[in-house]
Amino acid sequence: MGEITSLSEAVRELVRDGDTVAMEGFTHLIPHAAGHELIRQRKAGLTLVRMTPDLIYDQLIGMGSAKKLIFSWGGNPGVGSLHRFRDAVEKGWPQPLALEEHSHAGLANAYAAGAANLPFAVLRGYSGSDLPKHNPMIRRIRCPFTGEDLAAVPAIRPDVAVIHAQKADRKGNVLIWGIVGVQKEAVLAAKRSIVTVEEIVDRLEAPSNAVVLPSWVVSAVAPVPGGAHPSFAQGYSRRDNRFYKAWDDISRERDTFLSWMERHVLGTKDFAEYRRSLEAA
Amino acid sequence: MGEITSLSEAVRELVRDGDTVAMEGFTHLIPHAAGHELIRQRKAGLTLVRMTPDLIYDQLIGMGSAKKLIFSWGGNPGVGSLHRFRDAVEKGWPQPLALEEHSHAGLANAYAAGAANLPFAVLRGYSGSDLPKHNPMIRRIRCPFTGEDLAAVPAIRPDVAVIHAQKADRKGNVLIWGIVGVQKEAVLAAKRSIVTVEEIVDRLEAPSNAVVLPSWVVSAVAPVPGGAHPSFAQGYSRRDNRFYKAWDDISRERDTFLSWMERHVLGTKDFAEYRRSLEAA
Amino acid sequence: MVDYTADEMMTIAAARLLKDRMVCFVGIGLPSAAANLARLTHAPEIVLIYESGTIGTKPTALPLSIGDGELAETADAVVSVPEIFRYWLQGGRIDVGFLGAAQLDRYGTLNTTVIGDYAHPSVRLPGAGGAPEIATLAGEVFIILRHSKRALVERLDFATSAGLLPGERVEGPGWRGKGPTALVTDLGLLKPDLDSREFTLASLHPGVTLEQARAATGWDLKVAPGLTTTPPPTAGELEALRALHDRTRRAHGEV
Amino acid sequence: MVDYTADEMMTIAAARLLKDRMVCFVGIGLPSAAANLARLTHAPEIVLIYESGTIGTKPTALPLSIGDGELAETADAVVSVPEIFRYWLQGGRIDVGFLGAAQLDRYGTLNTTVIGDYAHPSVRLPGAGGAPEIATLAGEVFIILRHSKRALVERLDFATSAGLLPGERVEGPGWRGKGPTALVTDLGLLKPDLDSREFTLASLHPGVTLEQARAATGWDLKVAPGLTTTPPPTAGELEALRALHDRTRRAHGEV
Repeated sequence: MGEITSLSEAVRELVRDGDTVAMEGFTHLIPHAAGHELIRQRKAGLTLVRMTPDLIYDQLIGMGSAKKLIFSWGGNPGVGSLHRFRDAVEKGWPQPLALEEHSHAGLANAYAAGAANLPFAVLRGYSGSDLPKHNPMIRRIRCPFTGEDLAAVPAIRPDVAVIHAQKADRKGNVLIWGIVGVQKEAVLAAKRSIVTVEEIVDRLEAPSNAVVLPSWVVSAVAPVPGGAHPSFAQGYSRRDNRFYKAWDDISRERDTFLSWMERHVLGTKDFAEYRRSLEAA
Repeated sequence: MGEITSLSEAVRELVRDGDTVAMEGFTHLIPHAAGHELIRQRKAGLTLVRMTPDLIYDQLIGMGSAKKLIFSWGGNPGVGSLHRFRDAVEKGWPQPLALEEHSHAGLANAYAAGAANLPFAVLRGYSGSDLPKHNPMIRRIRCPFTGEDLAAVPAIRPDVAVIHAQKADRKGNVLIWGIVGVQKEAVLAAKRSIVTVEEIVDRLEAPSNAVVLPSWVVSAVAPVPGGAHPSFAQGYSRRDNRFYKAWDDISRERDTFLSWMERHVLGTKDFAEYRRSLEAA
Repeated sequence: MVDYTADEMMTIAAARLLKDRMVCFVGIGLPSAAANLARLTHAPEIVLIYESGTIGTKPTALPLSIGDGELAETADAVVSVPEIFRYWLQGGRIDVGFLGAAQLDRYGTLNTTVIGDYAHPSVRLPGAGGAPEIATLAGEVFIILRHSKRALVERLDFATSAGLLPGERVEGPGWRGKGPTALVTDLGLLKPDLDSREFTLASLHPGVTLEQARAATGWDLKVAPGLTTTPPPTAGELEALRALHDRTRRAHGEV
Repeated sequence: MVDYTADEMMTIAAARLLKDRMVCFVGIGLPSAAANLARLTHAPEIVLIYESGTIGTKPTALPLSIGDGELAETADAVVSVPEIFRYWLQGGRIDVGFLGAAQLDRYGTLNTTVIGDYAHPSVRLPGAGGAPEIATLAGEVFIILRHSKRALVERLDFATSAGLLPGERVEGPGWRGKGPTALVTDLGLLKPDLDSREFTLASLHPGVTLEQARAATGWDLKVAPGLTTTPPPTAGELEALRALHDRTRRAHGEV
């Protein structure tokens, strides 16, 4: 319960081949360091859940870790395509990728239902969209009071949720601030959870009503300063927009992607070494 | 839109006879000053909604303002009965009071559904309770994915929500902290809203992710320092537990209740004068 | 041997049921006193949650209301009331729900709603509050109330929250936990018989006789196999409880 | 007369559609540029909401992503993503949803999902994001994209979010708003014909001919009664837009 450990240890202990894994962080606080560790440890057969797959899942998909993706928007924010995601969907490389596709509203509600231990969520959604034709997990439900017809989606209940946060105290209580996305819901919806943090402090000094995850709802906490890069941690780092743009070239072709992953991820033992290898590049 | 005005003006403009009114605040930040103003202005035929009716509704019920109560726990916290509430239910004095009774979970979910513009809320609730036998607004619904049977309650959509908060800025943006209850949901679920505040400040200085109601979702903001008394405003005042105990005697008999209300509420022009009349007593 | 009151014995016996690191959803009044006594004695890492949205709260004095300021000021997190019921109680994160009651029957069904007919009650009680969902969604439920024929009754006028009936399966719709598993009174400790589901006398507090307990129970009270006597309060338990009550009186301006 | 690009005219024409104090749910990219230009010129009190949960945000530079830090730092409130979609968009608090798109048809139906067959697409696009609910739950929807036969198409491969079809009633299930009411391109402004529901040419930007617009449209583009010419950018509009883009380039380390 909120045990403070190393990221490699946490991933070894808590992530199993074939798991459903939700690595969340809505543009802010994306757990890239944890994504790299899943790749280093060659986790396979994963069902990946994430509203915005971003570079973190482009890397996992390109390295063949994923058999299925549950998502709602899969682009490189402000840049364009996720080439590895497209290659998997369009050409089945390195392996076919099954899709369960939602809107942001649908997936956000599905996480909230999971956190609330409900089997489904109700929303005014998907009207006039073709998504329900291709996703049998989007159904309709009738209001027992007004008779209104609404959309329903099943709760997301991951085996493991992985997030990055600003701070934890020595007991493993976690504080997140700024754009908090669906991270709290992802952790509360999951059976197990890993939180990487910028720093471990003696006292959280959380303001009243801040987003705090008590240590007893978190499985493992691992300090990884800068662990969201190229995403950012408000109060600690800025988004590396240059890297997001550079990724467009790195990931466009299979061979340049593979050699980059070889050199900077598989070729490094942890995130600190990865960051140094980037500076050296 | 978050217009800064006087409480008497706000109540005159925004609360109409026969309205459904939700005056929220979960022990903390109960809008007592606003309750008194409804009594002074002789608002009548109201449907009152509140999880914990507390003294504020004991007073409105005893003064004959309410025809119906939607609630989930009607006691004097830490003391015992609400005598005016009991007298209305047990003896129909001063007039009969229709009840729509829920559990806390049911009513909290109903407010959340109202804020989300959904017609109903789904919860795991009321199992084995007799409440559904007496409240036709508690129904069952089947999960379209698992077939599970769950409880459903209709959304709460008040005509007016009334709350007390710590601060507003000059534009009418409102900041609440500490025990925040269901106030945000009540305001977002309502057609109109009144917020009394401890003070108006130049800058809210709200911490990240604080509970802030932007001025454009609030109808009127009225400064009423101490306006929650005998409840409290964290950072400004402490709960007046002595008054909660004194209320047990004041409210036990109809005549002592009426003369107290005459002297301290109807006999005063505003909350400041009410507070002075209490000190004089 | 130290002197103590029946209420002190009741609160101390209830506190002993709570283990360290348990996550406990606490009702106001007697449950709150017992839960905080446990936290101040043998269970320093117990997580206390009140329905006002305060998680991991550590008050120095007992709250008079569920929403006293100190609950928020000493909490690890303060969330909204919809969230506490949706993500935390319904979320299945509560080990023990600790409830008081006005009345209960032999199955641990509680009544805090009405005495008499619902539409025309002789006594209108406060109502359900969090009880219906706490009773069914917490891992198990402890109940604490003073022992009397008016409290432990043969038949309830209203079932506010569910007890477990004979043969009822806790996997039934809406159930997550074991339901009521312990009833602590000022006379003794009652536990449900696993077959009949009926609360039976497991232990008598020192100096209390079986006859007293039977006389104060509205149903034909059965005795559990191996009826024991509750160990009396230790000096440490009494000291902690009395210090807590002293701080509480001072905090609420009663001295 | 000042010189300007077609993109500048498009962004300025889009910004002019926004009125002060409107509550606008803003997509990233072109919509974000137009919305912030409006805020920096004629609509200082406009409320900009991004799906990252930032409410009333006032960035000095355009965000490259929906979740740039400055959006949170300058917001009146920052809420969770479930809350922004449940309490704010679905809550019916949005006057205008401002969207970009890869493709749309004459009814304002958008496709950001696939080119080709869904199961075996020739081009896999990013997907829906917030569009399906923004299109139906905002009071009305403005769309901005560059005019071309590949963007304004006769037939969509996939309907990501709904347009309003002939005779479709906006009170239909799931609908709250008017649906798409304006389409701004680098060639002109299109508005739906109230009978046919089809987007028709309402105004051409200065120097653009009707033939150019028709040639760049995948369907047989009709002209609205009283076709006008878009007033050219004012010096003030251009200055504000260029200063915004300069600040943006600096903020994102491009200069």
